[in-house]
Amino acid sequence: MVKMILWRSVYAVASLFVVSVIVFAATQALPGDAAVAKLGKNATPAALESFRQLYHLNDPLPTQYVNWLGNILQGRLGVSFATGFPVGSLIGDQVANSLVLIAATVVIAVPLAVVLGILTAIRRDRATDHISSVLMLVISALPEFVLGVALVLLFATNVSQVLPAVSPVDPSRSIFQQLDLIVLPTLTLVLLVLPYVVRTVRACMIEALESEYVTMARLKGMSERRVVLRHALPNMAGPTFQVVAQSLAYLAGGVVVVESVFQFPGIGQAFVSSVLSRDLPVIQAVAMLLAVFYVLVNLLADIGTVAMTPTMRGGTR
Amino acid sequence: APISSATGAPTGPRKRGGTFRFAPADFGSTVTTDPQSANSSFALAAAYTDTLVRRDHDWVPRPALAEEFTPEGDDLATWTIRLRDGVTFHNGKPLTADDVIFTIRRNLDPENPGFVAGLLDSLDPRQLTKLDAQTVRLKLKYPNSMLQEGFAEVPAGIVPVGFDPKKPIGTGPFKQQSFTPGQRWVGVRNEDYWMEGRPYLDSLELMGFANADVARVNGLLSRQLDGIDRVPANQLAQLRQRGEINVLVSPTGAFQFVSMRCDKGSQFEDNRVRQAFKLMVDRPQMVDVAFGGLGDVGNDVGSWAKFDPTYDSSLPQRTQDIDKARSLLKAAGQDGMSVRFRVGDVEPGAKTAASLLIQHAKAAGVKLELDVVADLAQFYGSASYRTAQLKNDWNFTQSIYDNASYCWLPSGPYNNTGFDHPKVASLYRQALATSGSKSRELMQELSRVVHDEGPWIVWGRRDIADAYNRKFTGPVPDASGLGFNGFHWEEISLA
Amino acid sequence: MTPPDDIAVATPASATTGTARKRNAAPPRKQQSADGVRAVLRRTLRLRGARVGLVLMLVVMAIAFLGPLFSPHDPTATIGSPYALPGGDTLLGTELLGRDVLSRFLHGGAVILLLSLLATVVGAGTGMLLGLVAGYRRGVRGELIMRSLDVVLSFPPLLLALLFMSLLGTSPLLVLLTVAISHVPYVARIVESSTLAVTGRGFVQYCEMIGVPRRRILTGEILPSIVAPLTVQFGLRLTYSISLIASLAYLGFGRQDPAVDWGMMISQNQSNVVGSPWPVLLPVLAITIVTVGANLLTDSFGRAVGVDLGREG
Amino acid sequence: MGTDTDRYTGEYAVEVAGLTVDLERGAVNVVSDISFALAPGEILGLIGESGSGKTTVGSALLGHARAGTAITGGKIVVDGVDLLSLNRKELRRYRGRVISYVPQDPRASLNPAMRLGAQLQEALTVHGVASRQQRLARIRQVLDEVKLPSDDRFLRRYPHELSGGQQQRVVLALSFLCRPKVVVLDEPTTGLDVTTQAHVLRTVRELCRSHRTAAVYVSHDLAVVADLADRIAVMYSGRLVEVGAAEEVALRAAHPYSRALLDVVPDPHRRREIRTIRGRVAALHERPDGCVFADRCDFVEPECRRQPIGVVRIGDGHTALCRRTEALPVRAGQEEESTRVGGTPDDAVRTPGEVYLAVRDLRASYGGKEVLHGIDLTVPRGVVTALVGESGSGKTTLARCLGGLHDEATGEVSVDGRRLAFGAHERSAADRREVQYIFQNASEALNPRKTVGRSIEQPLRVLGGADGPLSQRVASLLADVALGSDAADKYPSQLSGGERQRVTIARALATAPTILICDEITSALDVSVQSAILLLLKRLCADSGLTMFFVTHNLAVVRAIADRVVVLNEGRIVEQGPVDHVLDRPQDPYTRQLLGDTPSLLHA
Ligand SMILES: Nc1ncnc2c1ncn2[C@@H]1O[C@H](COP(=O)(O)OP(=O)(O)OP(=O)(O)O)[C@@H](O)[C@H]1O
Ligand SMILES: Nc1ncnc2c1ncn2[C@@H]1O[C@H](COP(=O)(O)OP(=O)(O)OP(=O)(O)O)[C@@H](O)[C@H]1O
Ligand SMILES: [Mg+2]
Ligand SMILES: [Mg+2]
Repeated sequence: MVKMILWRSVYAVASLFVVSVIVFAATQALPGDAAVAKLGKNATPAALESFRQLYHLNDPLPTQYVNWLGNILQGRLGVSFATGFPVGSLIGDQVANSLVLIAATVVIAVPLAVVLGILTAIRRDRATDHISSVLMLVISALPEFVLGVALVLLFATNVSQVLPAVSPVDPSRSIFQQLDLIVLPTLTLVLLVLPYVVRTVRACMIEALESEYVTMARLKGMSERRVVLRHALPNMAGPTFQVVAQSLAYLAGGVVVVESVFQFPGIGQAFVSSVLSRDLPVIQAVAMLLAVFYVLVNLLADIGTVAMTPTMRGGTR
Repeated sequence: APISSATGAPTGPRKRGGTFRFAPADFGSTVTTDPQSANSSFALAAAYTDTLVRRDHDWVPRPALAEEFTPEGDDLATWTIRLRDGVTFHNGKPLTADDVIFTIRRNLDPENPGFVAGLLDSLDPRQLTKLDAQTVRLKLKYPNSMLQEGFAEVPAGIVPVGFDPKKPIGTGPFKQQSFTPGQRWVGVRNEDYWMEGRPYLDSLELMGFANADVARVNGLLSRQLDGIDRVPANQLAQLRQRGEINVLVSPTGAFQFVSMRCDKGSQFEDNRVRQAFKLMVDRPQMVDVAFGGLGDVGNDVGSWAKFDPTYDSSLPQRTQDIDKARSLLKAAGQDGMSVRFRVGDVEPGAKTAASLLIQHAKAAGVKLELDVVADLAQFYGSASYRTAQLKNDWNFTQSIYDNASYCWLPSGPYNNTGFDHPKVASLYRQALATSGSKSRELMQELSRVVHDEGPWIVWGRRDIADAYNRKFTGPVPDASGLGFNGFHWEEISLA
Repeated sequence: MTPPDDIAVATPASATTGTARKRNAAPPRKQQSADGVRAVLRRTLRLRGARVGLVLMLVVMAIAFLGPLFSPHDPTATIGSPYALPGGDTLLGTELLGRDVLSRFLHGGAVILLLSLLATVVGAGTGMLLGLVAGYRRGVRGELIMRSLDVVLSFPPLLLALLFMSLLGTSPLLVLLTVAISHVPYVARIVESSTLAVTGRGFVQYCEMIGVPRRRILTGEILPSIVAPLTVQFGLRLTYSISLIASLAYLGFGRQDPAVDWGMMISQNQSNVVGSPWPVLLPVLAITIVTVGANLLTDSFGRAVGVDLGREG
Repeated sequence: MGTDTDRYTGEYAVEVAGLTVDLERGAVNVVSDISFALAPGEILGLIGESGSGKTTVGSALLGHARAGTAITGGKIVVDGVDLLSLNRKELRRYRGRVISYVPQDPRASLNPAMRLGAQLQEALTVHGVASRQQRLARIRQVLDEVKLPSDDRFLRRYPHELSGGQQQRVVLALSFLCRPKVVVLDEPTTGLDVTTQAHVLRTVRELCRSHRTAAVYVSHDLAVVADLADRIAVMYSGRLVEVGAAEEVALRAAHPYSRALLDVVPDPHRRREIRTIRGRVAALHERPDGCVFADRCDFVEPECRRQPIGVVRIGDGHTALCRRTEALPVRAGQEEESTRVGGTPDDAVRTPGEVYLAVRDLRASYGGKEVLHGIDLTVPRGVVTALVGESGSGKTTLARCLGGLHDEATGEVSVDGRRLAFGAHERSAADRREVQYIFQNASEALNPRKTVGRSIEQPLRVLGGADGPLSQRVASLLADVALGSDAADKYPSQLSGGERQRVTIARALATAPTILICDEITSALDVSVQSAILLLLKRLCADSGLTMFFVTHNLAVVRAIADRVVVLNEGRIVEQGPVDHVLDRPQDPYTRQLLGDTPSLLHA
């Protein structure tokens, strides 16, 4: 198992390296001149040139890449072209905000989905199951911005005004003191991932309930409750980890739309605005962060899966 | 003549205190605190800086930091500015002539010219002299009777010697407490503000909602914001339904226009083509649909009789004439032409107007192909902004002088059309070299030339709608087109 | 936006395969389905979900493709004041530019549906090819393919799309390609794991033994065996295509006037959804219905062939 | 079958009367009118072909019916209580404690995510053994009884960390943990090799004896049961067609079906004629009204089909469901029955003909780990050579090397003097035509999405060799393996396991091969189906002079079909020679042990 973790980690680092090359190459291909974007429409050629000098934009690309990677590895993410602020301090809060948002989503969605999945699996093909699956189907069919907008209309603006409609997180206070601001974005994201997790959990649960060891547990005189909780449940951990990991990666994308609906200052907003304003250092940093997040989440999920799945543990593999 | 004095301004004693949370339309993700930067936010800059001259709500320039701003002698090429007494910067340093000179030079820095550099073009940075601590003499490169106008613009706000945009300091009503790029600027009351008893608010919070009119409206509806400016017309009904929200409509000279590239080799080089385009537009429909009727049709000049005495009110209003447009195009050999139309969502209604224009062009046998640029920074930032044949744009309330120095002269920093008309240039110079009615007449003539041959289809003027929570009071209709009370933040208070 | 359920769950739970079950008791349920395509279709259509799904999809498709025939107005012409209420000349009122909502709705579906369909075909097709090759010819080549797809996977599809669109503009072709690319790794993963499973089976080995050319084994033996998970993937991918294209339109990266398009209707009119719901509600409803329909249909198909949807996507 | 209870006067451990299980939909009997009784310590062997309803009865004894079915009648009295009259909660208290169950596949029935200790403890906890001390003591005791380690380290293991035999013993331990009155064992050794099977059988016997636990032992193999059981119940089509003392049934089977079953069981100790039962088990919905066996019975009369057959009493505690028991010939003594199939090739074997297939110094490995260590082997032309050995000894690997499916190997394989490449794709088309391999698992070896006809055509298309239209050739191949030509249009899933295996044989024969390599092709089949396949292969060899290399772990099968045998142990050949020679006088201790562990009716 230790070997497997090591191997996976090496692989993770290698793929991050590849990602870094791609991110760098892709951002170089962005049309529009970073210097023009920064200095504005009436910049003089001289000003543009000195800007390019300042940010080493005239160096050969491989040199730029090596310097960039070196800096990133040392935690120096560069300086935003658009605002002149260090990228780290610029997006630090936004990364933290998005992480809180995603964490809140996971904390709510996963247990909810597990409970729902189990319930619907136990009541398979009965009313509860049908209602839940139709509901999940419709939710998953609605584009995410529709969900967000609908929630705003319902809870914040037109139908009732119990919750904030937009989420301008005050950067001078901890996000934990402004949790009301993340309620609706979280709810939207929860709805976004719920159907998929529920579906997986339900399918795994059904598989487990149809397995012979569950039949055996029943034949050993176990109560239904015990059968579900002690025998079927542990066997769902692995797949659930995997689907949660995928949901997390998905959430990282879903936050773009949700953050835009709620104007939540998060990583998605940072990405969109940096792409639009050709703010190379920020694009690169955000893209790398997303990749690290994805790779890390998958690594953890794999380790978690293996740790929770006895048949995958043990030396071999 | 300027319209009558602002109505509805509260009278009597005002409450002090409170925090006003406001989401300016111009607070984008790339906003900086440097007032002279192209990425500045006027709402933000006006909160912590003051200009030498300031326009009142009727768009009439009034002395602000400058107690006097007068020409020396008659040639209009030498001016003196005498600063108001007792004005201090947020760090306690008194405002002096040095600061004014520093600010002007900073704006004219060829390496990094300021937003208003075009308006200050007549100034010679080497010919600025400090007469005493409070007095500056400006020697101009050429006479300019309109010099004050440049100093009335928000980006011309006075900053202290050695200004560092990272730690912005001004003389304005609010001192910066914190700034998070793209997200939030917080200012607290400048207790030593030079206007007696103002500002009233304890603090002002400006929040960044880039490209997000819906979110700004939602924020106001859910009471997370106390005010927003430049509300799209189709959102007003929703806001008006709510008793706690006050919708304030300001008749302004802010206008939207389409500019045509007309230098050599461009599609609009031939004035007949420009005229044909000006004739194909159904202006009333555009004002109705894009502005929800809140505004007036424009006459291709970019200045309005209501606000600007240099506009020639005898100019006939241009109306749609498809047949004439067709025949002009035919005469120019351009019938059935097809143009790429670069469109940014520059202002509420702008994209809508662009879509309507496609229909109008189609009627005249012209094919417009939309090239929508999603982000404003990119719309203005990338090179194609200058080279595009046809693009939309907008402007605040402007005078002929403003428009000419920014956009119509070949030297204008925002001349993106390649428009270069010798007559315009000479009329401009002559007008600046004179004053009073003489100057006015010359400018009016200039406006006639532009009306005929200019690069712009100015199709409409917009009344700007702002909305705020009735917990606050103070804002009045403002003609500048900047938005919310012309960003005279010091006038806002708790109700 | 590509949702997460299509994890090629390399699930540990499936690690029980090694058991040599030496008796073939009653054939397991999953195998009963292993017969002709027509039988599977028949079985699919016997399920109520499938029938409902088919009807829903057909209704929306009919609106999208036949709708223009019934359009009362020119969908690109301003015929009234903006956001006029239903009544009079316009059955469902007008939208932001004063154009007829119903006519725009009837005209606006074909392209988005076609685009989604094409993007899905291209994306799923490419993913299938890569997955097949990677799964069948393991080794360095397969590893290389799958690992490079992992890299694509580490960017959320929507972000990838945004990057591309701002890189190259928003032409329909680009939307198609971007959406297609975002499908590739997901489909490839599923196909790879299914292929891997099939490759170990006796009938594939038999073909290798008698010397059937590799390409023929891929097309003649393996491909038909993974049709089930592939079809299920295809259905899901289709729904994601629609939703991704709609989301792009929402963020302003959709088609532009004078085109008539559901995504555009939503993005142009969303700001006034309270005052005038129809121009937004209609396309949203249509998209939702077609998505629900596609889901029901693929779910049922999955049931009919015994593919465990939750696990395999 | 009230009669069954006459033979014993004490209190029965379990008494089953009129047990009936129906499909929930359609009111079709799965099993009906099952009656028997067991005294404490008594073992009942429940045998029958696949689909006869053994598992249904077995699980119904615990009041359990699998999804889609329901217990609709009868009584199951255990410990003085009718289980079927209990509600769910009460029933739970009996399950596992008073009556317990051992399933066929231990690997699937142990929870993969729970440690053994936890699973064992839990079985006691739910039945009220509250103290951990007590539980552990009991667990260690039972583990000792099933001859498993009982230390903490063992208890901390997960099921996948055990071998199949160990897993099965854990399940045994689980079922005996609460000292039940009755244990139901559903084919607990079917997945195991003979040696492990022998161990498990021994353990079961000891446990039942020492705790006076009654047991129902389900199997399809009479030979397995004959030795173990006190009584035997033969099931067919959902009915108990014969019940009696083990010896009685083994020696004086009264029902034609029991007789037939006895006849098809091969025996490692003597060569006997391969017999089969004609026809096949009727599907659930097609069961006849009268005698369920009538369609396959040699003694059937029109009267038999008219109405259900009543119970006929044969002797003390011996009953049968047949109206013609008298008509059956007295069963001949078994010894003289060494009939051999036509033209015994034994002589040919003794004077080995020309070598057809030769293997020299074959070494094969998986990822560098060698599993075959220098195999030298010759297969004479035209005879059947069997390869035996226990699980993991390398039989499949060897066969795959010959078939061209495993190329991580060194050494030399030659056919008819021509050297063969290891990878099939490097072999010439002629070689590929001549050497054909048949897979163990027929349902895996046939593409489920192709009709049988298309599968059989495939080698003809790829390798050529068909003159005339393909469909005709397919039909004749199907006829060769005793399948109707209508089978050509069916999909594998529409065939039974035996039929499927016939199809793979037909496919292998399509290219007119000279040598067939068969890897355990009958081990997944019922004895009756197995014997039919064996007969078919035997006939094919005799008719066409085919050389056959037959891999199996079952010595009885070897005796039935092969002329020569090769014994493989841990990747090395330990013995080879003519079958009768090797099996009658095994030289190697390993061979001897294999032989000793193989169950045989002779011992019964
Ligand atoms: N839920 C069900 N629906 C339909 N048929 C069923 C169902 N359960 C059992 N059967 C049928 O009932 C018959 C008896 O099945 P059962 O598993 O008891 O037989 P068995 O003797 O144990 O067979 P094997 O030796 O293959 O294990 C079979 O024909 C089977 O197909
Ligand atoms: N694919 C494989 N990878 C690694 N090792 C393998 C593989 N297949 C088989 N082995 C190992 O090779 C050895 C021989 O296996 P083989 O399958 O040939 O045995 P067998 O005699 O056919 O057993 P069985 O009776 O169980 O079929 C075993 O130790 C097994 O663990
Ligand atoms: Mg069974
Ligand atoms: Mg084997």
